[in-house]
Amino acid sequence: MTAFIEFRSVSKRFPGVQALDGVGFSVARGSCHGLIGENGAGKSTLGKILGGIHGADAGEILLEGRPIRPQTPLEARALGIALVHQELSFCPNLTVAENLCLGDLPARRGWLDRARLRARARGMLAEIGSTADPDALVGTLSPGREQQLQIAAAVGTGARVIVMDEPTSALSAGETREFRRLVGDLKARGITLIYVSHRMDELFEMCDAITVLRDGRHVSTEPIGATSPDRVVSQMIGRTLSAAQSAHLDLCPGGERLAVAGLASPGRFTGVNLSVRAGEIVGIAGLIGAGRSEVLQAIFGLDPAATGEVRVDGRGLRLGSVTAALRSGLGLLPEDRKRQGLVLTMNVRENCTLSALSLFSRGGWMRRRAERRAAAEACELLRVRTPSPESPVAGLSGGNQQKVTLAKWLVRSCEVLLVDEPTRGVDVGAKAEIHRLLGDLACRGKAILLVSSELPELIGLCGRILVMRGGQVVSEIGRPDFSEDALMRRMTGLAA
Amino acid sequence: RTITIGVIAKSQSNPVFQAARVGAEEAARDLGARLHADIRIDWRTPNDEDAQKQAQAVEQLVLAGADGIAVSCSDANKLTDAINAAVDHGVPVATFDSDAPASRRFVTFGIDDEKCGEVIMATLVKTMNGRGVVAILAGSQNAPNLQKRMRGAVAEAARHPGITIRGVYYHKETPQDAAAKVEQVMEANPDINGWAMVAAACLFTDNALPWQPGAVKCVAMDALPPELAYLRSGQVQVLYAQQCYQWGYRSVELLVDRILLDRSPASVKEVSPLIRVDPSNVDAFARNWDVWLRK
Amino acid sequence: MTPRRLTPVLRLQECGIIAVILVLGILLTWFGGTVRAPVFERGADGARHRVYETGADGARVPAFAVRNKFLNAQNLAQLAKDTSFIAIMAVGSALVIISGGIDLSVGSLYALASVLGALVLRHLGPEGSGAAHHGWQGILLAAAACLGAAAACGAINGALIVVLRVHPFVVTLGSMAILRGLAFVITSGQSVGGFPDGLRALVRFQAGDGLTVIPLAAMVLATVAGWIFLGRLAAGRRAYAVGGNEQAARFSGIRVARVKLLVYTLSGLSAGVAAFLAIGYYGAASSGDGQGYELSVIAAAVVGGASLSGGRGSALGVVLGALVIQMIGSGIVLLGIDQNYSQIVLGSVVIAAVVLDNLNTWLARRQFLK
Amino acid sequence: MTPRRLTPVLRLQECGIIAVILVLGILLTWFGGTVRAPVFERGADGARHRVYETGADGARVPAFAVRNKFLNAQNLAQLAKDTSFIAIMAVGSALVIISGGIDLSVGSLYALASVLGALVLRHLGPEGSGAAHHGWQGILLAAAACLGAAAACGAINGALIVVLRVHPFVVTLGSMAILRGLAFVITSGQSVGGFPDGLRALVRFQAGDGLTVIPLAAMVLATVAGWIFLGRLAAGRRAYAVGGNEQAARFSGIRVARVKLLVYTLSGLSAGVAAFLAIGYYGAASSGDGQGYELSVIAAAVVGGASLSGGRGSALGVVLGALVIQMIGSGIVLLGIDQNYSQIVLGSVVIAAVVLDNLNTWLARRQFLK
Ligand SMILES: Nc1ncnc2c1ncn2[C@@H]1O[C@H](COP(=O)(O)OP(=O)(O)OP(=O)(O)O)[C@@H](O)[C@H]1O
Ligand SMILES: Nc1ncnc2c1ncn2[C@@H]1O[C@H](COP(=O)(O)OP(=O)(O)OP(=O)(O)O)[C@@H](O)[C@H]1O
Ligand SMILES: [Mg+2]
Ligand SMILES: [Mg+2]
Repeated sequence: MTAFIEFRSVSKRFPGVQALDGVGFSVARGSCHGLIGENGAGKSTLGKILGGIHGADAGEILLEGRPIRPQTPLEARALGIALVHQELSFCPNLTVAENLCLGDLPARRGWLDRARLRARARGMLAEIGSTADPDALVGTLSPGREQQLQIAAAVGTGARVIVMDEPTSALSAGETREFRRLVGDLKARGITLIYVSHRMDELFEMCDAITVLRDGRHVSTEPIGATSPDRVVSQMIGRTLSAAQSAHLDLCPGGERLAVAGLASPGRFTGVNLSVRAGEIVGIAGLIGAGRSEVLQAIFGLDPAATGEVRVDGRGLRLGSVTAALRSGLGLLPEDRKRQGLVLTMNVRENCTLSALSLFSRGGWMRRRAERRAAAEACELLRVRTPSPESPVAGLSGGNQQKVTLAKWLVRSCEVLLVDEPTRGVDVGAKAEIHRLLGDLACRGKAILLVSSELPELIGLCGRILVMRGGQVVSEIGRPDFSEDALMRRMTGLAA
Repeated sequence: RTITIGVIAKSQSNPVFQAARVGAEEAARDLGARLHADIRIDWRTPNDEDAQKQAQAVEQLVLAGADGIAVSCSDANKLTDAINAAVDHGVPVATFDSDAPASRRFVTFGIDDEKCGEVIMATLVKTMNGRGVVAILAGSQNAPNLQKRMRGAVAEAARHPGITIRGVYYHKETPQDAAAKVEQVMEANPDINGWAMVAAACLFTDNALPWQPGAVKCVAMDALPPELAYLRSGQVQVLYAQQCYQWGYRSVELLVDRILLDRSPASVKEVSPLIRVDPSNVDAFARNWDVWLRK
Repeated sequence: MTPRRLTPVLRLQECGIIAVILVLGILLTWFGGTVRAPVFERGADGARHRVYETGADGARVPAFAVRNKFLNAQNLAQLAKDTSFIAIMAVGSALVIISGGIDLSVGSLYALASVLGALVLRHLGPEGSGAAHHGWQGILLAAAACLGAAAACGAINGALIVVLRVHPFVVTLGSMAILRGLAFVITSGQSVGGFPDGLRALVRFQAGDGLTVIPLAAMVLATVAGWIFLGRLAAGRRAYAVGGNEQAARFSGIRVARVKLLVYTLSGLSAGVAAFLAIGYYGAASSGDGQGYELSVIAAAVVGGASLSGGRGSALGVVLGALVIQMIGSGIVLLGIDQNYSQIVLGSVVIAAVVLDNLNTWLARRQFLK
Repeated sequence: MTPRRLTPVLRLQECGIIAVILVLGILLTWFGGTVRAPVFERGADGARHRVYETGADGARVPAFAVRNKFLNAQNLAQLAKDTSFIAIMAVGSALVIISGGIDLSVGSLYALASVLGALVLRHLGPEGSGAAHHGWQGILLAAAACLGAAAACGAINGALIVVLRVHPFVVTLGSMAILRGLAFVITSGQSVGGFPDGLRALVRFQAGDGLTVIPLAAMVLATVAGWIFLGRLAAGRRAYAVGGNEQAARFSGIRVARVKLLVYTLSGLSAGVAAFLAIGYYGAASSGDGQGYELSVIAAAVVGGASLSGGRGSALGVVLGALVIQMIGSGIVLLGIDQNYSQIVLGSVVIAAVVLDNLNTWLARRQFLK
């Protein structure tokens, strides 16, 4: 195979970190090239350099043997390069169709051609098999939908090269299957894909070759046949992971800690009943828009329209008040870290302690030493890769940002944790770390309600899984009956 | 010898003070030539009326070594301390246009705003033969001198039983807003047949008044060049001009007398009379502006 | 199916502010009461004369007509005229606000454009040295000076914001001072008048009894232009995109700098249009003109539903917002409210109007959900 | 390791504005030139007298000292004093800006608080009916009226914003008109003076030659208070969080409404403090006070590095920003620049200062990278 794209000792430095350090490898035409590495290894940075968002400090990129140096996304697009961003970035005030065609609005002498706009958007959505309404406002979509749009937007530009930066991190199992079909299609059309993901199974299913990055350096590029998941993991993190089943599953769950009865919110979900016992992790599975996130948010007091009964440790909880939820020992790890989880203008330490300010202050004064220690410990525990806890959180890689949102709830020790997509964008090492952590928390008698779109995660961690569809809990499965297939059937409505 | 005289008017945005500035600068030239001194005018007027900025300017002038200060006080109370401090530092202060009576300024030159309002209303009442419905246009609500004029006008109207005041109207002090206000008021109250304009910014536009000549009587403050056209057209009966050029000229003259010749005026109060401008003397008066606004 | 979805939403968007206007209008009609106004007629020579009628005692007395203070053609025409200047500027400013910026310099820009236009007009006027060039060319020249300068100042604002990467609040705060200073220096603080009659006759031309059509037409045109720009042109979509999420817009390949340059230029231009109409109507300009308009204009935009965080707003809404503010101001005069309380009333009603607007949207939304 | 890293970053943040101040200071010292100032001495009675010396011809002539126009104790003291009123308000306003809001009502609030305080003081003054209550209690009472009213108005602003869910720009634009209207109605537009001497003597007390300590001390106190609030208190952290990402703050269990209420109250309070100092210093108040201060205050905050999109800013930076603006104003006077050009210069230098500040941060960052 000829080298279609060739990276030659590409380097990039950000304040305090060397994100890329002399990375060089080549990508064959029409292949799907996997890119993997720990959080902060520099995968997104490499993609952004190719996509014209960052400029490289040193090194060069050859496309079909010619050096290229895109300075803006527009130039990159002219070269036939498109980027699916890791961080969801759309204009929430515009419609789906407008967002999809934003860079190249169909217009005749400046006049917008709405019919063509809508038609083109429909085409783009159909291509990825999405059913989204082209006239819906993007701001009202769930992250999963938004991610589909990101993919549609990149594919729709007719690019020769598409960099996909964790395109499935917000997709649920069903959509991910659809997506795999799409990748096959694209490859068949001769489009070259650079595919960044932390999901090993996806990489091995779709990719023709895998490049491993570590600390901004190139470790290896090997064809898929010459490597194995274990080998990739050890190249990535320098050791092998032992897949130990969490101890909490062997313990007998204690008394009921969280009880939800008849929880409903008009237009969102109805009649949700569930209970979580001490030491138990209960999962919720569902497709995009099934209403899982909204149930968690309602329990946490973020939905003023919610009605029903929520009891924590037997005591009734006033709905619609986050303060009451916090007081009763609830914690919520939100799914959208950028909008709901992090304050990007703050540094890592400040973000870590945001939900526990009262713990770190006495009479209103911050106990700065305690705060610093707690933040440093949480970062250590979760292996947040940051120059220091004082660095701005906006400069962290996506996965590390996700870890900070989790750290926020570790710092405040909650009795009942509502966890929404805890490992979105987190590397395999850290993911195992987080899984172990959730298990440990359960062992210590906490109750955890876990929403995840990754079925293996649910299957590996949960004692029971509830399946939601169309705003209702449609079934509950016990551990003995777990299988991806059983879950999928229920999620899509093929089985009750 | 070089002497510096600080002049602080109320606001840059009010055109009458530009004439005061010309007056002050011309006085400096005239007197400098006569007394063989180099007289400099240091013009320190806030952009909009702000007594605190004026007080700061007085303090700054004292620090900068000014030999005398002339000030038109936006708020007498606020400037009193600053003026006294300047006098303590040996810098004589004169006030013009608006006085600070409680301060130790050695002279004040200007009109009495309350009196001015009275005169305007009295003239208006006379042109209306003592009967009718009047409105008062009073500029910015928060300008103390306009408030005084307005009170004078209201008090005067109260002395004439045939006169009803329909209202006192404030507006943003731009000519166009003032003109729009007059139109609105006339639309809402077609029975008004007399206007006392203690602030006549609207007359700085060319087509402000929505009435036929004579249908409504109007007496207004100031007689700047654009206003004179209304006298000629008959939409305005009388204008009262302030001696704005003289504010500058006379203040500087009094200060220089004091500083160089050690001469004090006969009286602390020197009244600058209002000049009545009506169609009979409008052309003669108009020629003044060639001098007063010379650049 | 899709277009049907879009339309009610669009209608919803401005129906709050329309409701506010209706409420205000009804209140003013009800409480404004009536007035006896003298009756005029237009003579054969085109001049207006009072109408006389024969009284009970046979004497010839001037005729009066009783009419509602608020709800009569002349008053509404005047309201529309008074609104037009601010409304035209507000449309331009709304573009800036929609694209996520803010323009504090419109008031000063208006003053500078007025003054420049007025200087040209005076030159051409009866006392100017260029009176020979009278006529259409002269007016066009003045319009070119006024609009050209305004658009250029707007473009400079935009360029500074783009090039210096400084928050638009700072840049336009700076240019607000600079432009007014320039206007002052150019005129030495004196009012500039003495225009040729042509322009005044044109701008003040009244169709029917008291309906000044030109400012009104200009306002309608500006609204339509704003509506087309925002709703029908690709450039408008880009402005919404930049205001909604600048980074996303940049990542999708929108030339953000160009969009910003454009909206600030248009904002400047709209201030220039308003300035030219105003000097035509009032017949003079001074450097003090337009003081505080920046806040009125932004208030109009916000009352009209534009979001200061960018990405939201419509041309029609903004013009209606300007109308609301003007209605409050003239309502105070109409109702004979003591002028001492005018600011208190104005402030309260502005807040109330926005609250009402929000309430309405909220109610409509609930309806929609059911 | 962490604390060491923290310090340079913190220092970096304000070093841009400090550099701007140094540049301005050097320019003014250099180009301001010198002045012959009369020399005074304080006599045994505490009053100031001019110093005389014997001239060349044996005559007794007043003594003069030549000194730099800018760089001399009195001038700097005066600069500090003139800055203090705006700076104190700016600290409060910065809290609002940091929490993602904006407060346009500070100027009017300042006027209302001034007027209320002044009314109490006049009542206690030599001509007032309460002259008997003279002394400390009286002054405290006036301070309570002034600060209490200011904080209450601020709290009302905050409450309206929280309860009505209206953009703070609109609410404070409304209250800007309302509060000024109230100040006007209360005073009927007349200046309120005639205070007891105690307060004036206190506020105007000069240590050394011309150094008015009280406003200066108040400014320093306000800065320190702002610094503690923002940097050391949990409440300050919450304000940053709300400004940085309101939704994330809410998801973290921060009571956003409470934070907003607090910052607007503090903003009001700071305007009250400035108002009380100003009436003490200038000895009177009127409803026209503080006109346009809202923009000066916001400009100070922005020049001082606060971000209008929220989440960024510091108390020290904001005070330094106020100092920069005051320096420009007094620099225009010092350099003898014609007042006609003052606005042009002011506007240009404000933009330049912000650009320089940004440039500096950018350079420092690059340095940091190496
Ligand atoms: N804009 C930025 N400013 C400062 N530092 C940055 C910036 N972008 C990335 N970095 C840093 O560069 C390094 C590489 O980041 P990058 O986003 O490429 O990681 P990644 O491999 O994509 O990780 P993840 O799997 O978590 O997405 C990280 O240490 C990150 O903190
Ligand atoms: N802010 C919002 N406004 C309006 N509708 C919303 C909003 N957020 C979510 N929705 C809609 O509510 C429904 C439930 O969304 P939710 O995010 O709870 O689903 P989910 O099961 O968590 O899916 P995902 O995997 O995408 O997070 C979806 O149809 C979504 O489009
Ligand atoms: Mg990444
Ligand atoms: Mg979800």
